[in-house]
Amino acid sequence: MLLLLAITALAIAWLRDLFAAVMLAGIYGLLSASFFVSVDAVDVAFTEAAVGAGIFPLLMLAALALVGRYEQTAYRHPLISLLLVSITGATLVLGTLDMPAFGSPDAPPHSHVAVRYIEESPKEIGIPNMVTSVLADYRSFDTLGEVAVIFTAAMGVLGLLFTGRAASPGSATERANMYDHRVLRVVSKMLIPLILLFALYVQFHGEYGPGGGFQAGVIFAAGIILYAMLFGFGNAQRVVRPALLQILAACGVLIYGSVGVVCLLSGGNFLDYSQLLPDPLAGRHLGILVIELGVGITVASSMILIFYAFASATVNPEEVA
Amino acid sequence: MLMELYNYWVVILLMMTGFYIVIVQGNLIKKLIGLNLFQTSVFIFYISLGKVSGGSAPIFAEGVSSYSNPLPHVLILTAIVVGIATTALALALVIRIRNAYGTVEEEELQQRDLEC
Amino acid sequence: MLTAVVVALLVVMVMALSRALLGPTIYDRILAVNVFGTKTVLLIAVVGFLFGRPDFLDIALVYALINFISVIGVLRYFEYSNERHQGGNP
Amino acid sequence: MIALLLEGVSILCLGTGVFLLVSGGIGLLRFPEVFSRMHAAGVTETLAASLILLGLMILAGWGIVMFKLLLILLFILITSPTASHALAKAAVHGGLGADPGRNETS
Repeated sequence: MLLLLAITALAIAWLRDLFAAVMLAGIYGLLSASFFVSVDAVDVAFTEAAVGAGIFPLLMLAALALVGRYEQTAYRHPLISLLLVSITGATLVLGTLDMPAFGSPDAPPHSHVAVRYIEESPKEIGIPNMVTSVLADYRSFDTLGEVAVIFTAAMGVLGLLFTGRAASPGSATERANMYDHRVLRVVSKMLIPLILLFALYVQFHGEYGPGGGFQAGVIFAAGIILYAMLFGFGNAQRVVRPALLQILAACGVLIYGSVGVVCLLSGGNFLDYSQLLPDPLAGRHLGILVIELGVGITVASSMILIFYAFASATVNPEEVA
Repeated sequence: MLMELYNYWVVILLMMTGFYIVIVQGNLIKKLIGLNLFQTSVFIFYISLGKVSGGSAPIFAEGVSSYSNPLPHVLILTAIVVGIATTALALALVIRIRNAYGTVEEEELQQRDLEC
Repeated sequence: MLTAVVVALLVVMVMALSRALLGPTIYDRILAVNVFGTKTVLLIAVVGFLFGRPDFLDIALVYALINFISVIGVLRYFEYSNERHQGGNP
Repeated sequence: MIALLLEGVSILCLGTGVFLLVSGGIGLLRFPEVFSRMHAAGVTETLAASLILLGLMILAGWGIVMFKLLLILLFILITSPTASHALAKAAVHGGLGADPGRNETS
């Protein structure tokens, strides 16, 4: 599995056609997610499935459509770089000689805080998925930071690219749709509600199985993006308005933060959910549910906004400059 | 010995490939792909650290006594989504550069800067 | 038996990967990615059974969806760029 | 008795699925041009995936797992032919004619 990953990576370095490199990057995402499953990281595999194999190639392609497909210049100083890279690599390999063997149960990472997470969290938080309890409760302040970063990045992309004008029905992207996609459209009409429903399932099932706000947000966004690709971004923007999305993206962060403030007001620490309800365990449940909802809303609307921004730059390239 | 550290070595190979792409290639998009490879290799490294042999996925279940370490999973899960958001930002910057300079090759960009 | 299935899947994944590397035309590469995606769905489903934790199936489900979306996305990109190069005449 | 029979059926399904899978893979690798490769991969893929999932379903028995497998099966049955169709159509429009005597285009 890992060997395949290595081959793919080398091939990406080798190829000059950027489009092929992007396709291989998609395969690379699929492979690394399979690897994550085989070493028990189900939640991570879930995220990598949606992001590495789905969103990342789409974003890259959207950029390629604007920038052009082939590299032009020759490699600069390939030999010196190769030497530098080999030296760094050799140093790192020397470093691994002191590392604990792969999978050994008494390695340092497993002996500090992780033991407590594994042994106590099913009792303390009352939910079976330890990843969710660490993400949304023990390390919730950290997660708030991550959500803020995603929000900021989406706003940055909007500031750089978004022209605010929806594609008018006569523009290039819309015309491409006349190209008779009946089969695709009918099938997608069946699939899109299922995708959105599945995203909601992932959102609210995250406490019991793999899933949670991050994954659900990305899947939801993928559903909307599929609609936009087949029915035109102009139509999609009439259904899901960019202005609404901007408000929603901010609201997600706001929900997350205000849960923390409510906890403060009711006498606990910031994001200490046990204060939310008289029964601490039920309070923790409620807190996790609400902040996961906040995360989901922010991630979904940020991703859709980013795609709208790229699409609007594709439709009216001259307005961006 | 070989099998025990094999994972880490592949991670280093991936990381160095990404690094090489970032150094050698002049095309900004290709550089971003290389950066992404580098990033993924770090993800794989963390997840490899979290594996416990004989352990199962860290979702509490009846009859399972040993779990893999959930902490790296949490860190990487958020890192993946943040990574794609920042990649999007970088791509947006590349597109703006393309609109301003008409190229995304680093050498040509430097020439344009010198001409000004 | 399940181990045999996993091995066969890995072999086919290698084949698809080499097709993606060789693939003279773009469509070969897209096809290889598509095949690769389906194989990954199957692989994850089977591995879930092999580890005795069939709740992994959610991931396989996501894959089946995302794979479709990315193939469609790639094809749309192609139509768009073809159209632009040929002066908007499909 | 019934359990044994079910196991036999499941192994049969998995075995046929694996055979189809590998033959599709070989076809993908060995056939001379895009459309025949598409044919090899697209046709075997659907049946092989259905058979393997069916085998797993029989292994799993009644319950949520079987339902999820059924859902995956349905998705693959819908999306895989659609993706193949879209791909073939794009290839035809993209200038690769579908005539059978055509040689490799690079």
